[in-house]
Amino acid sequence: MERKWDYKTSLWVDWCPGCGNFGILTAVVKAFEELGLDPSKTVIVSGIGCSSKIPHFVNVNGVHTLHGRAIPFAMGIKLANPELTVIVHGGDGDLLGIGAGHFVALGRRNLDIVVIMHNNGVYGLTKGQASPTLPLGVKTKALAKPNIQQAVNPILLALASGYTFVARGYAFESTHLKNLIKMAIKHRGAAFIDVLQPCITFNDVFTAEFYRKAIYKLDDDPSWDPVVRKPEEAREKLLKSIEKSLEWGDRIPIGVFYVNEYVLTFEERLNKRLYKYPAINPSNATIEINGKSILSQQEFEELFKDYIVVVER
Amino acid sequence: MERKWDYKTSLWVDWCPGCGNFGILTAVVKAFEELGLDPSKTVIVSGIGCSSKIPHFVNVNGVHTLHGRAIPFAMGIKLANPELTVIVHGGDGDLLGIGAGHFVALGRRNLDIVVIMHNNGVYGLTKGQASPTLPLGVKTKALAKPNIQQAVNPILLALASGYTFVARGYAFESTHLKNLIKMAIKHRGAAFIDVLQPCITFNDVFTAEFYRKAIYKLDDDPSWDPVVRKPEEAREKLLKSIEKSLEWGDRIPIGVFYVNEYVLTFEERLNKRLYKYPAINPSNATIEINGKSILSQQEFEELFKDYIVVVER
Amino acid sequence: MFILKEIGIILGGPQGAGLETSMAILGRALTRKGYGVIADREYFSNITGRHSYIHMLISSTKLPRSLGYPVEILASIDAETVFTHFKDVAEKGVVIYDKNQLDKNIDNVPSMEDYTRERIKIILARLGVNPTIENIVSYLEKERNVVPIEIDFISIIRKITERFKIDPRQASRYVSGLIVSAISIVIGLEEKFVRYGFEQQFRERRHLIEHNMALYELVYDSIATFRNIVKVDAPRIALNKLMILTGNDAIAIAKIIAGVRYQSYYPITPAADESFTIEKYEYNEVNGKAVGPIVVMQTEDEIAAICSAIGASLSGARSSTATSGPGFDLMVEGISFAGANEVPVVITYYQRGGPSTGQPTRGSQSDLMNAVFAAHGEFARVVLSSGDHVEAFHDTVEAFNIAEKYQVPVIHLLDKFLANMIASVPVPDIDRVKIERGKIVFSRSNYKRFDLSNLISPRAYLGADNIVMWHSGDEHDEYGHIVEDPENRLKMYSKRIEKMKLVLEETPSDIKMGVYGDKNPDYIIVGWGSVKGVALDAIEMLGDRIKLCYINMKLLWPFPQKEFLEIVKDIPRDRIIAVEHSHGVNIASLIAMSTGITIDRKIAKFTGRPITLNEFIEAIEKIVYRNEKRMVLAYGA
Amino acid sequence: MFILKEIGIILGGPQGAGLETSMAILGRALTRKGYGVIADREYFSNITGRHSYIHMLISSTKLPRSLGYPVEILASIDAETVFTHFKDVAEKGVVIYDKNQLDKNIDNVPSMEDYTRERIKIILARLGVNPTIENIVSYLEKERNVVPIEIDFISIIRKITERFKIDPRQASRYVSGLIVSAISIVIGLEEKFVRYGFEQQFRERRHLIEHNMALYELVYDSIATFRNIVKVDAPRIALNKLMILTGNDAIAIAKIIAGVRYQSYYPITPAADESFTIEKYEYNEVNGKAVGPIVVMQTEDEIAAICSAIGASLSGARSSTATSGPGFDLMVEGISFAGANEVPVVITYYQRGGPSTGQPTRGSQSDLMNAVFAAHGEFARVVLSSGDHVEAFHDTVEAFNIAEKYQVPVIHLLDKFLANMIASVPVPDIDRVKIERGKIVFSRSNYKRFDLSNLISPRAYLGADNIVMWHSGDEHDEYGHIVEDPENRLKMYSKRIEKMKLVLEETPSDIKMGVYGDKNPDYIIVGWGSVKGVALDAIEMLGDRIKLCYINMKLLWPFPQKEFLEIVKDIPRDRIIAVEHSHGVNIASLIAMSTGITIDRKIAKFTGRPITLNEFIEAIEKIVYRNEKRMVLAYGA
Ligand SMILES: Cc1ncc(C[n+]2csc(CCOP(=O)(O)OP(=O)(O)O)c2C)c(N)n1
Ligand SMILES: Cc1ncc(C[n+]2csc(CCOP(=O)(O)OP(=O)(O)O)c2C)c(N)n1
Ligand code: SF4
Ligand code: SF4
Ligand SMILES: [Mg+2]
Ligand SMILES: [Mg+2]
Repeated sequence: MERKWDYKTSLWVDWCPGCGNFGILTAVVKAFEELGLDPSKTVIVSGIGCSSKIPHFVNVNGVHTLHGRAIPFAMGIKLANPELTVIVHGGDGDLLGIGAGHFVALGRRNLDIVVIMHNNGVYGLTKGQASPTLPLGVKTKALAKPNIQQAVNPILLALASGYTFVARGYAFESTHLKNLIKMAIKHRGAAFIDVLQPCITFNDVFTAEFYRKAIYKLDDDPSWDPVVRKPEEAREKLLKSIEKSLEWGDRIPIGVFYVNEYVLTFEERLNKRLYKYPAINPSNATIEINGKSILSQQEFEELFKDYIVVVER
Repeated sequence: MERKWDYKTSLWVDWCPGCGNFGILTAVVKAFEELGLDPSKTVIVSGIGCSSKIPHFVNVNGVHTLHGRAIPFAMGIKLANPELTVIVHGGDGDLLGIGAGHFVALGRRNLDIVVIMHNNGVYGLTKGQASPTLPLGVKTKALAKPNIQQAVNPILLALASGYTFVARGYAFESTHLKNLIKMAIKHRGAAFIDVLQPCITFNDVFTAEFYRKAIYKLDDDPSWDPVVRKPEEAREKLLKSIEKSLEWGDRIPIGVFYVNEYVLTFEERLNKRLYKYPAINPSNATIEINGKSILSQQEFEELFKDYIVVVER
Repeated sequence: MFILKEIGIILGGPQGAGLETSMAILGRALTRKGYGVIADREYFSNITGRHSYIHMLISSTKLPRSLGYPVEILASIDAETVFTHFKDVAEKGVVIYDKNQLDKNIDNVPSMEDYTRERIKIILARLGVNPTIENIVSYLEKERNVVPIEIDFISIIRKITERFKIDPRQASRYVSGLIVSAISIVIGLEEKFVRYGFEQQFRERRHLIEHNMALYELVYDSIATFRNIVKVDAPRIALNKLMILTGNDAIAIAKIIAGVRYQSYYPITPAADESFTIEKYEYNEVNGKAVGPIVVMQTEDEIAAICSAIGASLSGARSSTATSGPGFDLMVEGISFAGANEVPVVITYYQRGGPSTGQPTRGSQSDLMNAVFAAHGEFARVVLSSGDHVEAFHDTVEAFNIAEKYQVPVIHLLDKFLANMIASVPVPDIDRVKIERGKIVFSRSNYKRFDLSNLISPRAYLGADNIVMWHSGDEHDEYGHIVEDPENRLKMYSKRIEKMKLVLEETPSDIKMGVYGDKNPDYIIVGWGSVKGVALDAIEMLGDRIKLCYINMKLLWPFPQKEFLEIVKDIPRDRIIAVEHSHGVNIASLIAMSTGITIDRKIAKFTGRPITLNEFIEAIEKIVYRNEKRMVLAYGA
Repeated sequence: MFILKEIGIILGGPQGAGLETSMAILGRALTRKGYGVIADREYFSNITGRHSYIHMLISSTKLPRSLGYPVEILASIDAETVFTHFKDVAEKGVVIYDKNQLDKNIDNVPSMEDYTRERIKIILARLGVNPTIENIVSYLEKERNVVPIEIDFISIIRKITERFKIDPRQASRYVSGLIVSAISIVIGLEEKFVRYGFEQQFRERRHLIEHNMALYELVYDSIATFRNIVKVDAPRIALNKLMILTGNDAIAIAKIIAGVRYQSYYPITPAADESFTIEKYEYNEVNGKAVGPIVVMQTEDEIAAICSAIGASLSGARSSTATSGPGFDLMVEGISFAGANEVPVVITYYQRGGPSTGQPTRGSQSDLMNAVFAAHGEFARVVLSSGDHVEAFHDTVEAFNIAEKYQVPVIHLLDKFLANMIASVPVPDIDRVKIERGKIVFSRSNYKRFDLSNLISPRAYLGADNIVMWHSGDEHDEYGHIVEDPENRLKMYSKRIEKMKLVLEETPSDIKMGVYGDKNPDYIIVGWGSVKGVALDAIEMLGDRIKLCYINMKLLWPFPQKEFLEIVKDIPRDRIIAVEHSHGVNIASLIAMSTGITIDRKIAKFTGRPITLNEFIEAIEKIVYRNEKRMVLAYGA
């Protein structure tokens, strides 16, 4: 494929040397390259955190929003212009701490958005507090005492919430991760990738060494087929992937957990009500003609006739 | 048991005649009666909605809070005074819409609180919009168009979040529900009861007739044992209950889905750090003596010696 | 009874009994005949059973703007209505009540709040009236010359259910028609207008038209002697076509006309109805022109509502959300993002009683300071308010225009009174509607979203060809990339704030404020929003005794200091009176901080009920004649 | 060089290189000798690599309160520091730099922002200096008589790692000790103090003390010729015991002493460190007395932080939360609940640069109006600010007292400057600490939580024997049950607001404001919070030319109108100057609205960096001598 666009900005990437985010950035850029995404039609939406700085390093549209709110921003962007490719990046604190409500809500909508979670077990940018994915009792070096809250299981939560593409990648398995990102972008519906991301500065438990030993690829098992191939299979495949999602510790699976293309996307659901959507949509529908309403007085009165009363003398 | 307290207030209950909330109120009062809870040591915390008016109708302490925020309020109440019995009531919109983030977070903490969700499929008090538990494509009479969002599965979400007691009741199976409530209160850890609650005014799909036909009791199957009897069983029991949680439609199970007493409660976790907690706790620890600090100047300097520098002339 | 130019009516009954339907039917029927109509709706935060009522004014000479007491007609569905409102019936007025309630004692009205019950019992005790309907009716008849009109609700409705073989459990559906019929008969409204009302209401359930007309006839027979006992003049308003709608609907329609294409909301009283109306019109074709599609999105909370609205705006949609106090509080951080990133977005903010859940179904204007000042950091925002339905319509369009021209969040600050009030108003002139989207860039190389060379940044939509841009809530450079450099900070921060100057310079003065009444007034009254109607009526009524002028503040922020000072320059400071539905009358604070003028004559009302004409006039008189400084009003149940 | 009473130092280097450690060691060492120390910490929102620096002042005569430029010593770890700060070195000052950086060109400093690089390049070009370290150093030496002190960082650290067999990857850990050593040597700080500093810092990793002392000796050998080249007077401060801490720590300690037993937080800069310190002390026994347990709860978001803090307060815990702007925005609805339910709770609010994420690690005072006015509906709240560490300590206790005595939310409004600034301060007098919990009911029949007979409601904790009570965000009756009755509304709503009067009446005047300087001033300066230090130093320094007085506003809301008017009554309006780290200088608006006094002389700074003494004095002079009205300051990198 001819390389039309350069997907890296010239900005200095200010993550700590050795941070897993570099691996994710590489995979993202490579995936975009291979898909040949038009930068002006692609949007990365992020929250706040180390990970959420990523839009500035990628040469597609970037919207670096509020802590925990990337998903609702992305939703508005996508609904208003369904032709955009919209990818959310966020930290584990961002998406599953303050943003957990939105995370669940996106699953219920199956909007065609990709969510990539940089899972480092800590709140990086605020100096290493425990994030919602850090297991109970773990004491990383930035913590004064062992973690007192249990971890939430991102894969399980995504499955429970209704995401129709659910996968896990590892920051330093860049090719594997790139392929997951490509699949997620191509998937129609809400896609989630949990990316295990070593934080070199604050997380001395879930390190690159740890992951190197623990992870294995789901793909390596030829019998593993996460794709729902007919609607009736959905329940069984979901259960299988849930079972798989419970694996953690010595052996951590990466790869695709679940894919179901039989759930209508939100765009398709809207189409049933708004007929011409997504072709005609909020970003391109005509709303004025030369600074005037598109409706004449008469047309206005016709449209809102239910509210109009003609006096009968 | 001698009846020491009257658990009903004299207030007029202003739910619509026939509302499922009446059944829930009856079950709550009966459960409290049978447990002989001391009203002054019991607190009902609720959000905002029809359902969330319940504290005013029960003669124990009531804290009727903000929409979606009952869980965090309850958390503060309970952590500060772990001797209180704290029960959260909320609507499905309250707990799984705006409050979904807190719902997930409580599971991660396994704090000894009971959450009772009045699941009516609608936003009752705001006149019948679709709630997060209304299935995709359902059109109740208050909706102009069929519901465009998928339902979240409350049982599955609770299990995924880490609740250690998860059950479902039905508003008009009062005795069954009362028993669930009693079990949940006695359970050590975060307990969740999803209560199917007909809304006579706005939900003409999930009506009492509908439920009467659809529900069946898990108890009726003698082989159903949701209780984790030894730690190693947890994973398997969890998977079973998840599988069960997917049943919906013609056959809807009610009863206990999952119980695991092997997870440390948050109070127990705190005890490891705060030693005398919960016996000595924020509500009863001494903080002043006759309006003065409990520490003398010398003791103060001793405690904070790390910050003190004695000048060496 | 004389022939009246206007009459006031209270229709009361339990929530859920169909009063809103009655209001709609009656409103349309009266408008059809050519009357001007306005009606406030008061109800509890409850779905079924609590006391609710409609307070209506019908005028033969004008489109009414305010409500007052006493009323000529009290039409009650239940006993609670009579207990609650009997003291509001005018001398020689009419009370319509259900015969079956006659022996009801106030102690047997469980839906009444204890506090209210005790209060009313004391009033009745002072009057020496036993607390039953029978006694009250006879008190009214004897002491106040009120005409009692008794109707046997049960037997009339039974006749209907029997005749049309209606399930008796549906009987309660007919109460609204019954009360409409009774009122129509009492004021001599011709049958054809009543029929028109039913037809409009039951367009989609036509059998109900027939049922209700049959009901009308039964009521007619039952109270024929009282036909036209309340005489209202023939209408003489020179308009042949009117709209009759709530404030929520006026704004919904205006948003559609303004070109809103993304509306997000999380359900909340009294804002949700607006979104519901927009959703009804989410896609239409008129003469082959597509109006829409409008994505109306029920989000998981208000945070998602504002954030997704901002997102949609980034993609180029005219975008808005609607909420009330609790929801607005949750939107504040999002608004600060819009401010920081110069994103146009309209937040329609209907004030209700606060703080916290407060009085969710009652009105207030106590959120002015919240609308103007909430959010950390400084940035340009515009707060606009509207005094009535017509203003609200045009201001809605203006709100979008301002938002897009200056790339700022605009808060359209309204209240529950307006939201739920139905009014008959002239059909808006669509030619007056201007849609200004500001300067948009569709394609450009080296595009800088936040170009510093101009106060207004060049706006491009996400997705514009060959344009790549960044937005960040962090302080950023012209491209939108994070930059912490102090000099860039100084420039970028100033630029965003200084846009406010342009808003002040370029906004036409009628959008800033309206000035009504005497050119050389003795007193100037200052208010905003829903104070307008009652203020204008008051200055008219007091005109022969006290020369008054009313300033209807519309652009609340940035505050139009210059224009305000110009108007008040000749008036002594102690002759300015500020009015607000709040405790603090906070508009006075905003004026003090913006102009240095301290206003210490204040009229405040914060019971959640609207200021009525009678109490407002009284308050003005006390300030003028008795030198009172602060009047706290409390009329209305 | 003369012997100086005080010297300024800048220590700069990449984020993550240990500057904070250097600051702590140096601060303790200097305090040990008896100097007064203050140090501001400037850093990016970044974990590793961006430019950060410490701006420190050492005084031999007093505990310093403000910082200024130029500085006597620029101690740089990297080239970026030299590029960024070379122009801030005083004539005849000292620049310490790493030999290995000499040929570094500014274009090869990727961590520098493009905007900043371009800006500095222009400055250097104007000076005719090529943008390399070598050139800058020689420029400083030649044109500004600055003494260059070159150190070979790499070789010195290599010696240490070799000697102690340290993994070379850990080498960077020693940079902080190296720079501490260099500065100590240059100012002639005796070895025993340096050792003390290392000992305190590395208490728990004692081997590091040895390593660092060895490092000290190597540095000593390397720059022995420069020993005590910067001469600072012997300390003569009459205090034998001091505390040295950040504002975050001062408040954390104060909270512990005040008896906080529940502290909730969601991590955010610059508030999180406070909670971290409290957590360190969550349970202790001193002389057998239990201090604690304190539940320090990291919640899922700020909404949960405020709501759980309110819950804990209902259970009877002294309860608080700490946050900054974005988090506060999310707490607003919760605060309105506390207002509606009369719940004592303290919100410690550290302002940083806004709007939105803004400048997360920079300071501001731009959230005043947000703190005072955010939230829908009206209710009593108290906003208190503190001018320095000592005030912050006592005000923290006061905040809890006010919260509990009046059952109101109290916002303690601070900023990032204070939060991160370390200062040597007198040990607080614990006897001065009064803990007032207000009137508490422990058991009562027919308990009414919101009894209307008194402005202050009888507070009982949830769990009190034989007491059952209700709270509701809805308007409620005396028992806490929902009531919509208008008369009850009027009383309950008024009661909650009118508590503010009591706060104004009963709060001692020194909590309301502090007045400093001339009794008959030519000009009055008004400010709050972190303006205090620089203002007091400026009025002292300008004292012989301009008679100045500084009003340090502390009780910001309710605004102490009476006391303020008393102080300014004799001064012409155009001789009042308001100062704030914001664009709008919003304290002036608050004053205008509360007192009618319009202040139009203003000093504003909003680059995120603190106002320094040099620019402040200049600004005052321009206002006084050149009749400038608005001064916008921008000093500092
Ligand atoms: C409302 C709000 N609260 C808190 C913060 C402070 N904050 C900045 S980044 C961050 C957490 C970062 O953790 P995570 O999302 O896991 O991202 P990471 O830095 O680990 O990539 C927080 C809490 C904020 N910016 N906004
Ligand atoms: C922040 C906020 N947003 C919206 C509302 C309006 N509101 C009141 S009740 C309610 C929903 C009620 O639905 P649910 O929680 O399911 O309770 P139900 O009435 O069905 O029992 C909403 C959205 C509110 N009170 N506060
Ligand atoms: S703190 Fe951790 S997550 Fe953040 S940039 Fe550094 S290594 Fe990466
Ligand atoms: S609206 Fe529905 S949920 Fe609410 S009280 Fe009525 S029946 Fe019950
Ligand atoms: Mg993280
Ligand atoms: Mg519900």
